[in-house]
Amino acid sequence: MDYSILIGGAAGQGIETVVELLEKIIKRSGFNIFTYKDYMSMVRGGHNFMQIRFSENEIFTYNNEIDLLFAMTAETITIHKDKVKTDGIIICDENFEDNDVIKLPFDKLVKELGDNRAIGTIGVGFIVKYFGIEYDIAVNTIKTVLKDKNVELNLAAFKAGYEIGESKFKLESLEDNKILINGNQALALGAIAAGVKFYCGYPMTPSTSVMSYISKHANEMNIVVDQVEDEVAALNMALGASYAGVRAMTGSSGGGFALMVEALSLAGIMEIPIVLFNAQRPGPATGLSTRSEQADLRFVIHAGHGEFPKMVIALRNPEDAFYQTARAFNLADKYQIPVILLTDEYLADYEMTVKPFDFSRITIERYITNESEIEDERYKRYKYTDSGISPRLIPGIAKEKLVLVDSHEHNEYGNIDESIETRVNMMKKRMKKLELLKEEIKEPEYIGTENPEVLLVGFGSTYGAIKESILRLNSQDDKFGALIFGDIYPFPIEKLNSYAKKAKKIIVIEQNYLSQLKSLIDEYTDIKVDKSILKYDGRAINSDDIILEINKFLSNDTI
Amino acid sequence: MDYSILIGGAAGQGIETVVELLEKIIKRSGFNIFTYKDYMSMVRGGHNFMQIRFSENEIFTYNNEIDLLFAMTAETITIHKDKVKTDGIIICDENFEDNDVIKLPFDKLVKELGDNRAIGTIGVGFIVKYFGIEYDIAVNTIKTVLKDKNVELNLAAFKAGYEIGESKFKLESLEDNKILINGNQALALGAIAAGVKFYCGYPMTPSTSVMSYISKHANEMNIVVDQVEDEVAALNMALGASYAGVRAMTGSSGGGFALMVEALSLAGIMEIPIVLFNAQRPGPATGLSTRSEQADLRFVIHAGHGEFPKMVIALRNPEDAFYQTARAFNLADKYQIPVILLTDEYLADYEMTVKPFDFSRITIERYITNESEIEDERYKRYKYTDSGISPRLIPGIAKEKLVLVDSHEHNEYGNIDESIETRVNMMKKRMKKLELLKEEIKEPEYIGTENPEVLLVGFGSTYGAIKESILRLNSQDDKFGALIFGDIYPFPIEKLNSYAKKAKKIIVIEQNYLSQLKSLIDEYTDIKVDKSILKYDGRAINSDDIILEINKFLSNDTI
Amino acid sequence: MNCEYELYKPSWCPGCGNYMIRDALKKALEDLDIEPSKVVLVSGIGQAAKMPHYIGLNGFNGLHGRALPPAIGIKMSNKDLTVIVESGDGDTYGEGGNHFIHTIRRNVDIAHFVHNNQIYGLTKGQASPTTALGQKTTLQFDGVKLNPINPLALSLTMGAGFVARGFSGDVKHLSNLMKEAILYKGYAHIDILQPCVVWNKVNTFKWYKDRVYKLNEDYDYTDFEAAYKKALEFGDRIPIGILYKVEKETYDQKFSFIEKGKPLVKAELNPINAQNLLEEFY
Amino acid sequence: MNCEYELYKPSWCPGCGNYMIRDALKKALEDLDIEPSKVVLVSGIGQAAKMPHYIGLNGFNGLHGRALPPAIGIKMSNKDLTVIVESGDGDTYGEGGNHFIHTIRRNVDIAHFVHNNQIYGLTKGQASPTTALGQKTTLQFDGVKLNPINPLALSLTMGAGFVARGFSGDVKHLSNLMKEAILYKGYAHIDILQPCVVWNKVNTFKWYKDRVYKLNEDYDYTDFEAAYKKALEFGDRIPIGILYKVEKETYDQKFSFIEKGKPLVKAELNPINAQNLLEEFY
Ligand SMILES: Cc1ncc(C[n+]2csc(CCOP(=O)(O)OP(=O)(O)O)c2C)c(N)n1
Ligand SMILES: Cc1ncc(C[n+]2csc(CCOP(=O)(O)OP(=O)(O)O)c2C)c(N)n1
Ligand code: SF4
Ligand code: SF4
Ligand SMILES: [Mg+2]
Ligand SMILES: [Mg+2]
Repeated sequence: MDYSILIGGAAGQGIETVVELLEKIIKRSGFNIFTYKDYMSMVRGGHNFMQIRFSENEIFTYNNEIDLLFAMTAETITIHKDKVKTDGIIICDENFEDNDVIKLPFDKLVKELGDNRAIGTIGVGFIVKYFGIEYDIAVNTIKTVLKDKNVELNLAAFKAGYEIGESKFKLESLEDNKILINGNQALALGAIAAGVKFYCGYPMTPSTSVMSYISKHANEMNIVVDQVEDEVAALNMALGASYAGVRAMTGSSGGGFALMVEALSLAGIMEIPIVLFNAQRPGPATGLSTRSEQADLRFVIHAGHGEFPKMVIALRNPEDAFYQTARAFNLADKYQIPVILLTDEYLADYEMTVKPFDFSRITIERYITNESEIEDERYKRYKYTDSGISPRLIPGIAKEKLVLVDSHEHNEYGNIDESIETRVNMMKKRMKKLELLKEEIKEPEYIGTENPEVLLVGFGSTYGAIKESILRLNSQDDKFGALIFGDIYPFPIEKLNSYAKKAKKIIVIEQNYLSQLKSLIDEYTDIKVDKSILKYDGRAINSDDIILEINKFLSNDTI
Repeated sequence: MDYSILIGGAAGQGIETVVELLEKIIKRSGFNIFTYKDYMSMVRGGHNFMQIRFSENEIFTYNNEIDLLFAMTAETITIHKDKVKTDGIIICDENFEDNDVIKLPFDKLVKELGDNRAIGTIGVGFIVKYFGIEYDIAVNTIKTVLKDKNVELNLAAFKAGYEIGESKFKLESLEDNKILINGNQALALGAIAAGVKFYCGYPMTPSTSVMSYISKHANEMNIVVDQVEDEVAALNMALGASYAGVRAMTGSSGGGFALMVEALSLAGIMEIPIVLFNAQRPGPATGLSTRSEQADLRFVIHAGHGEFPKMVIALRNPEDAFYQTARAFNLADKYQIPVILLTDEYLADYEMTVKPFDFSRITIERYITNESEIEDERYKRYKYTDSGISPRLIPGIAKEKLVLVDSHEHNEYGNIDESIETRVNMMKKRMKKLELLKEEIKEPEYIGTENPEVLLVGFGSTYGAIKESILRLNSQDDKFGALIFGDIYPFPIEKLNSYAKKAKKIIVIEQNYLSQLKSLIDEYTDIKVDKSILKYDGRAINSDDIILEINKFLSNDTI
Repeated sequence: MNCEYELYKPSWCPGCGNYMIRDALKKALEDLDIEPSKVVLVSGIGQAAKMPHYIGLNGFNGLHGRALPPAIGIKMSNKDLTVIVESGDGDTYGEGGNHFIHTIRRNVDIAHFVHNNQIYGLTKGQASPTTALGQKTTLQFDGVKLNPINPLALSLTMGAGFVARGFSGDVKHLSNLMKEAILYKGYAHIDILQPCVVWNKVNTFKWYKDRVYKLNEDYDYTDFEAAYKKALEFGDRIPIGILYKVEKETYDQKFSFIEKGKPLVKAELNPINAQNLLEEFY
Repeated sequence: MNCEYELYKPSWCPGCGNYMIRDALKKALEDLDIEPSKVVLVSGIGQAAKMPHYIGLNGFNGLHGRALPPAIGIKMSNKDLTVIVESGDGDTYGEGGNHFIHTIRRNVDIAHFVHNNQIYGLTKGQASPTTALGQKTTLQFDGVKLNPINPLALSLTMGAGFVARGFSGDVKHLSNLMKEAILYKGYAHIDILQPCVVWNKVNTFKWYKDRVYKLNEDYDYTDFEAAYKKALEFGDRIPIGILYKVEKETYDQKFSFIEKGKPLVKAELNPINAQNLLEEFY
């Protein structure tokens, strides 16, 4: 089984609540869920939709075929009806002037219930009945999800919808042992688990929900959340906090990240650990503010004037977001560098069921030196060492030693020094850490047959779509494999080189125009990429899209 | 003949005046000049020096051997005496405790003259005599350069110095038909020639002198020069001016450029022509503020979130700075894109004699459409065309039509449009211009023997040092060639591929740590670079350095 | 003058104060009879900042926080244009705070209309610099901890020569203010109280309506001290109208070639004109 | 307390006012007997901003214009630290203007000493936001065209609870001001008149000396209106001393876990503590 429900309507009509209820009901019935979200940049009106896909099997992305379309506006039908399967249905208000749809007497029911906010929940009732989902689970879920908020009204609405519906399917409940979470929540949780104590940022879609999630738990977790005046302040402020010894974080989308570029370079020369993220949306400039793209890869890798070691990690899915974010803090602390998490609107917002995160797997490694271990009479914040990493003290925690960090080229003490000798040594010291990072980075995840004829290569949030593509393609013809990069700078090349040697065709898949991942492959390897599947319309690519493109390419170009 | 004079002392001691006088005297005696400048980031004190090299032949960089060292502080002798040729001399105040130097009775002379600001000019007199430069030229030059400023005093000082000196050489004057200029002045002149009407910027070494040069001539040339509150304002303001129809410009060094990155992306989506420059200094962050590096190459190429066409031109020498800057305005106007000029402290500040710029070679091509040619009733600022370039109207100049520019993804009118169709079409429209740019770019300049065994590759300000290296190397063994990139993004690969094919060894020369030019070669070609000669100590590489490194490499690695 | 209006359907929420601000702007421009092609409307990013899409004028819809710098560039390049800036409170006083204070120092001849809904509308309800202390928002769950900015006291302190407050709920009054601001030679600041019906449940239409009052006829708007006091009045009673208006030399008047010459954009460009500059390099 | 002093030879020009500001700072800290290891000196970039290199304290010498944001991050992370910010007028009121106004809104407990030489010193003499109108500089050849900022009127308007002016020429008076500012709970602003002997030939030591006068003993520094008037006094006579001082709730007091708990930097970190947060996702 593998079903998709699409709920569409205008901003402000409450499709979020419908989706939340349906998701939780289906999840608690034991199914895997993947919910894709498509918003316009409006607070009221326009057209938004969400697509809940669910299955007893693991699913990794949304798909293009809909079993049930719940249209809260007439426009929704026009836009989406082509996606409805031949045996699928469309439900909507009886006033809409469409044929081939099931019209529900929302008006009448709402009048009976006495509150027009209940339309959505009537639909939920209908849908639960249609799929033959367990009634009790649904009722209990509504009670717990809505808490006091109009439970009575919504239960009545649910029942009304349930009663007018008819069951086409009968879904046996399974054990529910997963969580349903999106990428931004997972990222935020990873940061909290890693002990972040200072988060500052400026609202910017699609990054904002990380800040609001942390803010919601700020008091309970003792975290300072500061909404700054601008993104320039954000990274500078976070660097102050990190210098003072707490784990600090900031994040934004491309435009806000652009304003942090100068301070990123500051983190580089000051050797202050910092974790920040760029939740990409399509640019340039304001671009499509509520949509998705992977076009900031090169921008982020090369961000900052001058040369300094940094690490860039592309997050692949909510689970990855959680564990990689926590790991990023350890890496930042270990190497005293900025670590940039690259995510995007798609991953930020889609929700999926995953195994509950294992907090016992998270370790916190601060690499902070005890004052008593410092032998130099005057503390050398930038002491030359074999690794390039200098022992780190925290100001004020160290009782005798003083900690001076500086944005100029400086000597070991942190004092301004323009000499050739110091410059060369300090550059070498800092860049040595980049060499160490090359040993630290994780190779991309490989999925597929061990000796692939066709190798797909992607990074970050396309993970799910590529994984599902591989599973589907290999079930037909077991000749596909895929490498999906998480750690992406420094660029890991071992697995890539070894699988590329085996493959006859190499196809890069990414959500941008210039095929930036390919440009990294061109720069760092001798591999010839045969084809780039690119999507830059602001909508996430899924496995339907990928398989279509691959088949087109392979049929033109026989292996 | 090929002589070098080094004048060193503390900031505030007036070595600038000594150098200015000597340069003009030597230039007006008909010689070619190259003056290298080495400053610390201090207003008073520290150690600065300048090196005037002059010759009857063309010279392109400074060198490491000094014929005369004029030390205004004792420290100057300690630092530089090793560079003095065995038959060279050191002159200094009689109070300095050094042997092997010529002590001049500055104190006594100054007392006679009654003003201690005259020390430098005494030295000038001594030096003119030493090299046997024509006395009258010197006296006339002092009169014209100093104008009313203490001409009497300085002439007396000059004469006193001249009298105590002795002539070692006798230089016959030649015809003087050149100008003596530095890179920033040339860049500013190029912009003025191209008709810049709006310059805004925030002071930042080594970019500031462009702004102050333009400011000095602002009233006479009718240019608005605005010192903005920060660099974020700078590019946004310049974009406003360009939208309004004037040629506008801004510039900074890496840190200030970093703050412009968001607005660069704005220029991209708004399709507003703009010329800006990054005068590089060593980073990260504040780094070495008065020194030089070429480490922002990748940063600049990838600056800005999202994808949009831009062009990056590395300036190679003052002449190039003049003509390329003027050309940049035409390119920006033609393609409605940002054009970034990449320069650095070395090129900004060194002075050299060049053929007077030919203003009649500068053309001004605005590519602005006449309202009457617009057929659409409502003007489409972003009209789809074959080239991707839409006819441009100027608001207010167009009497009937309205001009709307926008930072979101937009339709042809400039109105917000989130649809897939518009997004894809607009991305294609904009990126088409990048394809056209690939035809527009100029291949790197080739210097050397037609079938080189060893090919040197560089970009920007290392031009002079590489050129001189080739001339010197080939005079021994005519097997060297060099390609020096001016236009560097989009990256031109034709000449590179064809010369690389001929060469047995390919050596990249650049002033950064990561060998960023090599990374472009890796990305865009299949050429294997054999060696990178890198310098990142903040001091400019010269041909002595290059030849040393090349010989080392070639002797280890037989061709 | 007739600035076409129905080009594009605003994506603002029904009931949003922005609609009335648009009405006021349209009326002001029509009353003043300025050709739309002679007006440039500049904005940043936010709900307010979408204005250039919803009215028939030249438009520059730039970056969040960066409406003022391009406006300066535009006005200095073509003094014949009427340059109007509209943007939100977050845009102007938050992200754009530095441009706000330094633009006032220049006294460029532009009219600046700030849609102050005391909230971040477009990004869904976070605190803006004018949100009240303690107010709960979609980000500040336990209330805002920063003291709010007083925009008018700030522009007065920075030396603005025209400082006013308007209310979107009184279109006629507002459009009169706008006319005065547009006619004023120099930087003119109107902070406009604008209900956001979705995210700000404190400063509602009623909340404003109950508090605003028009300044007396005999109020002396040339008196700086009085103006500063009126600016601080933001509680049970909120004055609307022109708080301060005096003549000041404008930025362009300080450039003699602009003051006396034609707009820069009309300058004839000829490289040869610059050739003389080479002299000093010989 | 004894903040080592001769670690590094300042690269300031002989006669520069910065030397005396350093003397005043050293004296203030010694008088207050604060351990150097408990003090962090934060600065941006400029001549003034080199201070952390010339005095024995913890130091954060960051980016031009960006001294205040890290200072906030530091103080919020370790409330036990005494956080002092020193930077130039360009750094603070120019590039850093937005941070200046919004930091005041927070009322973080930091002391902010602005070396106001009314010029950009390090970059060789361009106008700063406090350079007088019409003054000729190395960039403004025909005089400054922007009206100068009044830093104290600005911090007062933004709601600062401690606003003072000092003069580098009176070290004792200045160091007393600094002590008060450091002891004050909340954001304390001292604008310090500092001659730049090289680039500012107008506002010389003598110019300041001839104008400054100390506020009377009976001056009431809790009176906002009086303070605002004194702030505007910047001409033939320039008052120095504390213009305004009142108690205000500080930023950290608004975070109960900071107010009541230990400094954040001392928190024990344990991932398991966050495990409960998973509940809502089931
Ligand atoms: C650099 C940058 N940071 C953040 C954003 C996201 N953003 C868009 S609008 C907005 C705030 C809008 O608030 P306001 O200016 O008050 O306008 P309103 O929507 O309330 O009219 C923000 C934070 C952005 N577009 N760019
Ligand atoms: C982003 C950025 N812009 C510009 C500069 C160059 N810069 C360094 S110090 C300075 C001005 C210094 O003036 P001020 O802050 O008044 O300090 P002062 O030197 O007068 O003490 C400038 C513009 C920089 N370092 N970074
Ligand atoms: S969210 Fe608020 S400001 Fe934005 S359109 Fe809706 S009501 Fe207006
Ligand atoms: S330039 Fe001015 S501010 Fe800088 S050290 Fe010299 S006197 Fe002081
Ligand atoms: Mg708002
Ligand atoms: Mg200063």
